[in-house]
Amino acid sequence: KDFSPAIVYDFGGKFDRSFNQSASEGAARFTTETGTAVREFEITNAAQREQAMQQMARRGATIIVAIGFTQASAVEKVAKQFPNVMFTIVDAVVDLPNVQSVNFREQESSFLCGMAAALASKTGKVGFIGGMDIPLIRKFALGYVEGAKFVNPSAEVFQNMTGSTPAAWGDPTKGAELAKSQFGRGADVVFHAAGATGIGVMQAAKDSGRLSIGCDSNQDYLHPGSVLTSAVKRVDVATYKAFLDAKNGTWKPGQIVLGLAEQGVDYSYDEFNRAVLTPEMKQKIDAAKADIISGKLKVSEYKVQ
Amino acid sequence: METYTLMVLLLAATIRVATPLLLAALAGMFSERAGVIDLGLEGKMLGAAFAAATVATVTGSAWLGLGAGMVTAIALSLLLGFACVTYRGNQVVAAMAVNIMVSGLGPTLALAWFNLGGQTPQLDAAGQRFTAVVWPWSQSARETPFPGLLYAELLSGHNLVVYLAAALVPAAAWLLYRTRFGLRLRAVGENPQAVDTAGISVTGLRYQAMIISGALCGVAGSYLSIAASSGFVRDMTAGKGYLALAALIFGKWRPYPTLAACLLFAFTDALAVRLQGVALPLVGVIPVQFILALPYVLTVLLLAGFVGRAVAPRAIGVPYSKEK
Amino acid sequence: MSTPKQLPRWADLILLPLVGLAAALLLSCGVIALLGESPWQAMRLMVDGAFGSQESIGYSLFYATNFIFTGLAVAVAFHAGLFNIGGEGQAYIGGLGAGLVCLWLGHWPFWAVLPLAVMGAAGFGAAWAFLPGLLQAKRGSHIVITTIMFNFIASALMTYLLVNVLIKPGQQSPETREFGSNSWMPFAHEILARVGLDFTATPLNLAFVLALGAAGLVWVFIWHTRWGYALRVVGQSPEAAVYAGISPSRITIMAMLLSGALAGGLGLNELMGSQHRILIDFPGGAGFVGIAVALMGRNHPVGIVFSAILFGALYQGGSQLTFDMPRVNRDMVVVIQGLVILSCGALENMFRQPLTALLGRRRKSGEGRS
Amino acid sequence: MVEKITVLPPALELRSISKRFGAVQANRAVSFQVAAGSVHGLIGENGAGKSTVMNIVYGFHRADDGEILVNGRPVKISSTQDAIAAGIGMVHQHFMLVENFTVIENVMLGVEGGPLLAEGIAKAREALAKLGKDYGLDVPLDAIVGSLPVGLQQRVEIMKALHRGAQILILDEPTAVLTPQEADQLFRLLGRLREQGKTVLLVTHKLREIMAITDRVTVMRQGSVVAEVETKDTSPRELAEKMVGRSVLLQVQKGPARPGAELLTVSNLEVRDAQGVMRVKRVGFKLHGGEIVGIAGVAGNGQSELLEALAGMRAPVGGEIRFGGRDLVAEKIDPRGRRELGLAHVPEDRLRVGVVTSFSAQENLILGYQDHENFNRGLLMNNQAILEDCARKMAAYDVRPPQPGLRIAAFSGGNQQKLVVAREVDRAPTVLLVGQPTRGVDIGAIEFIHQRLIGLRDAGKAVLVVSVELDEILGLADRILVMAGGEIVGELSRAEATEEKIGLLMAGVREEKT
Ligand SMILES: Nc1ncnc2c1ncn2[C@@H]1O[C@H](COP(=O)(O)OP(=O)(O)OP(=O)(O)O)[C@@H](O)[C@H]1O
Ligand SMILES: Nc1ncnc2c1ncn2[C@@H]1O[C@H](COP(=O)(O)OP(=O)(O)OP(=O)(O)O)[C@@H](O)[C@H]1O
Ligand SMILES: [Mg+2]
Ligand SMILES: [Mg+2]
Repeated sequence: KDFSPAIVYDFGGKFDRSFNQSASEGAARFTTETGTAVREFEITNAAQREQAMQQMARRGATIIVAIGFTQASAVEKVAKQFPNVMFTIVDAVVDLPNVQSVNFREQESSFLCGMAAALASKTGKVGFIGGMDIPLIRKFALGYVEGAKFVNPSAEVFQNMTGSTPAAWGDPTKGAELAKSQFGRGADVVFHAAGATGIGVMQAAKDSGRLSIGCDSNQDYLHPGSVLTSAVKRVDVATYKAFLDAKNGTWKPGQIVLGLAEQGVDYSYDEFNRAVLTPEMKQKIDAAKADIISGKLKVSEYKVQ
Repeated sequence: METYTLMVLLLAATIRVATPLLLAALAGMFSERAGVIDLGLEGKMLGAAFAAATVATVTGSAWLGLGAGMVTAIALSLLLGFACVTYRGNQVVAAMAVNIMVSGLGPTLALAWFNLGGQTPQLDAAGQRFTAVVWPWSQSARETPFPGLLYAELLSGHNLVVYLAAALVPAAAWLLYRTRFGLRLRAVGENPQAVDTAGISVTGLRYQAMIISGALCGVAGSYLSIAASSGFVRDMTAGKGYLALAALIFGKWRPYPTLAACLLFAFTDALAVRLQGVALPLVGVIPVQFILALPYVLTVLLLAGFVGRAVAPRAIGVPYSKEK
Repeated sequence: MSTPKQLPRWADLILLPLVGLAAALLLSCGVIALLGESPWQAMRLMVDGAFGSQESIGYSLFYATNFIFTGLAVAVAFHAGLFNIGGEGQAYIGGLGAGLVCLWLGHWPFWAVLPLAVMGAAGFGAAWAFLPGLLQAKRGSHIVITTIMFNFIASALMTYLLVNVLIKPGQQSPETREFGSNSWMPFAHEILARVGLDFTATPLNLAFVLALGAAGLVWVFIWHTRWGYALRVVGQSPEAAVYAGISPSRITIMAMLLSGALAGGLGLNELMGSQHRILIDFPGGAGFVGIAVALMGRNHPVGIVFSAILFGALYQGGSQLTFDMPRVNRDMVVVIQGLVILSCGALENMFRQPLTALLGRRRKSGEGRS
Repeated sequence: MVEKITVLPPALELRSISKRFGAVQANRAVSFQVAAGSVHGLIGENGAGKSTVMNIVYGFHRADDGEILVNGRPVKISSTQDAIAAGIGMVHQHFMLVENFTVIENVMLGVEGGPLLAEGIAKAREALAKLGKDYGLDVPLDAIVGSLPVGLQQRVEIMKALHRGAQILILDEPTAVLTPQEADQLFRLLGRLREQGKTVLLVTHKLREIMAITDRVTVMRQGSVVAEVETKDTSPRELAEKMVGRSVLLQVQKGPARPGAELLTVSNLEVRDAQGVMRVKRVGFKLHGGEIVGIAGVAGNGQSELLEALAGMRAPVGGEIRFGGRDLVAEKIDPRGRRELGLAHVPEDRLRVGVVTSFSAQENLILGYQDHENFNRGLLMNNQAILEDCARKMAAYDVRPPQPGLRIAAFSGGNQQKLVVAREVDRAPTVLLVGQPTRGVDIGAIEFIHQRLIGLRDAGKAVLVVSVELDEILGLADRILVMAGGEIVGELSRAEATEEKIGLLMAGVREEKT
């Protein structure tokens, strides 16, 4: 039987300049490297998740990658119906013999970004802008705050959420406004975890001569010299690896948690931000990174009680 | 001192947030004064935002982008006119249709043309966007809180569209109350028969109003994609068109009160941003969702309480026909 | 509306919407061609995707169930002269009502949970429509604006509840725990299996029957009860209503309550029937689609059922289209919907005039209600 | 004079104008001439097609066929603009004014004289002052039109036409809203216009006016011209017969009234309108069984509000309405409750209030009685009973066509009114309130409706008739109350009432209470 990979993106769609996009890059890499096309689907309503996975399975998909925590219940259902199909879900845990759950310790990379922010800040005030107030975003926020305080215990962190409808992930105007508001209060570095809204955040930072921190994929290239770093979450690697393992027969079910140690999350450092992320900063951040990897430094994780 | 600075900054934010609202509300004022309910503000703005970003990307000129935004919004406005004025269709339904269609069409075309999903490429190069116009001596003026800070934050440092919007309020008032066109426009929304018997074309006037409405929506939409942010993102109007309409009603279809309403909504929004996560006396930290809902709650309260029965232009919503 | 020349009733009810639909699809074909795909192929995929198999039929009808509820909601308000754009928010909150019942009483037998869940959905939906109705009736606040605002407020409230209160502990996704399986709506394939029929597993469930029942009740209510009569009088002429001793403000509130209750029905299908948990943004725009559905269905329950099925098919066929045609993305389906609303709703007079000329040599005078 | 007319071409000539609205042939080959410098009357029953033909002349409607000549030259009038350019002005039956504009803004609309208002206003002010002097048209230029009394609004309309340089002035039913005295003023104004060489075309269905002021008169019936005569050569009776097409009774036939017990007592009633203006001021009167009481007055003097308050459609701010031993005001009894107590109401504005135009006749015949047990069976409505009830009433009241399922909008005005009267009268209410019983109704139906009202009176019930048609009040009422400025300014028995006396009272000239 032919090897046939498939992927289901979440509401944001595969071009959300965030983790769906990152996943699609992983899929694209797999396609270019192996020449095997990946069947894709972007959902528009809740019922489509299940339908899309079922259809993919029925049409002979060997492995289905589901992006995003909202897909958990659909994966659970469909995986039971198709025990011979491999499923990989990102950002959630589904405990079934044919499901691989990939999760990230986002708090670790955002901790490093919080450090970078506090190190770069001249005012001791830094900002965080989230899309919607949901656990995942709180997870980012919590790590960020800890990182900032780790560097500067008296650091002030302003936090804002964009909205409470899914429109919150795609409102760059509001993002820009939130950033400007935080700048007005004295913040000079701002970290976004808000999908396309973040584009506005980063633009505002550029326009106001402040620094921003990207999220999910490496966004340093967007405004060289204005983006301090990015909290990178290698959904692309996870996706790519899931496909590749499945193709090579090395795919295994069970839980995979990717943190700094596994290079599943990281902060970015490249030619675009070399000018702003100074060697001293980098040195301090790298030290903390090593401590986190070695377990010397514990970053707390937001838990829904 | 702290509160003074805070107020100044809040007001500066208010101005920025109010700009697209104001432009859209003024747009709505023209069409509604002519007797056409304009729920289509949202779609027209969105269409303009898309066109402006696209053309600015391709040509590298913000001005051409603005022009394209205006042309697109005017075209959508004319489509509404075609449905509502010429074919006397239901105005609310036509507007909803246009809003839905545009919300799909923008991302579809963006995907086809740029292959970046529902978005246009980031506008980066100089001249592709309207950026802040910094007035002379703003930087040094900032040192002296009063009036320096006011000057630097409130007057200076906005983009061109903001100043344009501000200038449009007196311009709109002048057009509406001091010109022949304004007189006729106000008349056609009150009693189209009177206009018709006076030998003036009701249809013609309504189309003119739709064109003006389109042009203003075009500016509003362009503001979103090539001034306030840098590119088009799907559904980036995020309900601003509806909020503008509420402001228009709250402003009783008059330019200056509408300006005040827009400023009030914007101020609430700016304040809501400040209140996120802040512990308030007595109530403590209010959950962010409720703070985010504040402008909407305020709108409802205002409509319910202070505005009471706003008297709309009398002929609004009723397609005109001689032979009724 | 008493245009001198009139279309025969059958043409007005059936032919005109079909012509509008055809025009919308033709335009859509144009856009699809622009995208470099074959329109013919696309239309075939859509039709096949909507009705070509048991699965597609099941999904089409599943979506249609949502649209029947929201379409009826819009129509009832419309008969009272109100434009309820708040179906989305009312469905959201209505679903909360149904969901809470299922969460608390999910272990009860289904026959005991169902009526309570229906009451929960209707009650919560109605409650969310009450305030806009009241403000319209007593303060004259523009119902179009207030219902739009209430959609936003509903979103905020639900996000708050799902993130802070109802979320299943230890979970990322802002959704509740799964309802007790007793409270799940029986699926169509389960019901059919019991009578020995084989049907592919789809989310289509008992709520479809409830929706049809709601349509029937609305029909009886609007045209065969004194309250429906009063509601129509208010919608047609508030002055005549006052003359007849019918209080327009009371009817306004009643109509909005009813409208909200019907919108709440969406939760029965989407949550109890398919998702089995409350999750963020589950109405997914069905409240807005309801406007188009009601319009195309001429605000008549029978018409609404048919146009809901049409829109359900558009949804399902559209998702099939995006599945099989990579260059046609999900937004294209939104464009098609917009075009359908435009040509069937707003531009219907454009088609009416030539149609009337075509058909209307001899005008049949004398029609009952319209 | 006579010579001049023969020399000059007619100011306006219509040749074979036809117009059809769907099934209705509103004008059928209408031809007539209007001599320059004359006042020409156009008369016909409601629905005869008078307004339609005038709207065609004014370019508001387009004729299907025919030709229009102005001063002997054919002109193509395809829009209002063309008509204005040809020197034609029109004062419509329903005023075409923007109510929240000032007088001067209304007059300027369409002839602003430049893209900016300021200079135009100055020029218009000058021109209007001159017009005012020439014709004695005195109007406060800066007043908001909506706040002016109708008489003044009409002058604004006339000013509008004159300001646009009208040589031919068409007035469509100008006196319907005026007191007899105001009407006389208007006629004097028309006289002055004629002296200045303008041509006036007066559309009306009131014979008195035709006889009083016109030089020549054209009679229309069912869309066609049926006669054209010199006014001095004709008589009211002849004109009436030409209008209707048969001999008519200009007088209502009825026996003497036999007033019985007091059925309805109103005291100190005060009512505000929707804008909060006090429209009814401390009104009190009694209704007895077996009498018809008429309320006369110029439209807009509180009669409508009074009627609505009595019917329960509008809450009074003070006073009492005692009926059947109850105080309707204090108990806040709604129209439905009042109907149950035996107080029925035929409203003034039939189309807007009395019926739901999109409903069938059968549905309209339960309006106000929708909760009645006869029409309901448990939770559901009893459609069979409703249908039978409607069919029976249609037969009894000679409604044509007798189709209960037909939409009410498809019935003629007279038949619509018969349906409303059937609904309200058939139940033999103790007291019947009737507003404008025959507005927009042809003579045949008028006779029928009047007979029904008299029948109710003779059965010992009380009828209160509000009408702006003095003839109707004088014909029907046994006792007449006159309202002006929201008050009852006089009460006259039928015997002592004359048109002049009532007219004076209507104009607000008070005399000693009788
Ligand atoms: N716009 C219209 N659409 C359809 N029918 C019309 C229209 N205007 C007039 N009619 C019909 O044409 C006929 C002539 O109406 P018209 O208004 O000219 O009569 P009229 O003589 O002015 O009557 P009235 O004394 O009531 O003013 C009537 O039967 C009327 O119903
Ligand atoms: N909107 C309409 N739809 C269908 N038929 C209509 C409509 N309006 C008027 N008619 C028809 O046109 C005819 C003329 O209407 P109109 O009101 O002018 O009658 P009329 O001559 O004034 O009669 P009446 O003396 O009874 O008032 C009516 O018999 C009616 O059947
Ligand atoms: Mg007339
Ligand atoms: Mg008539």
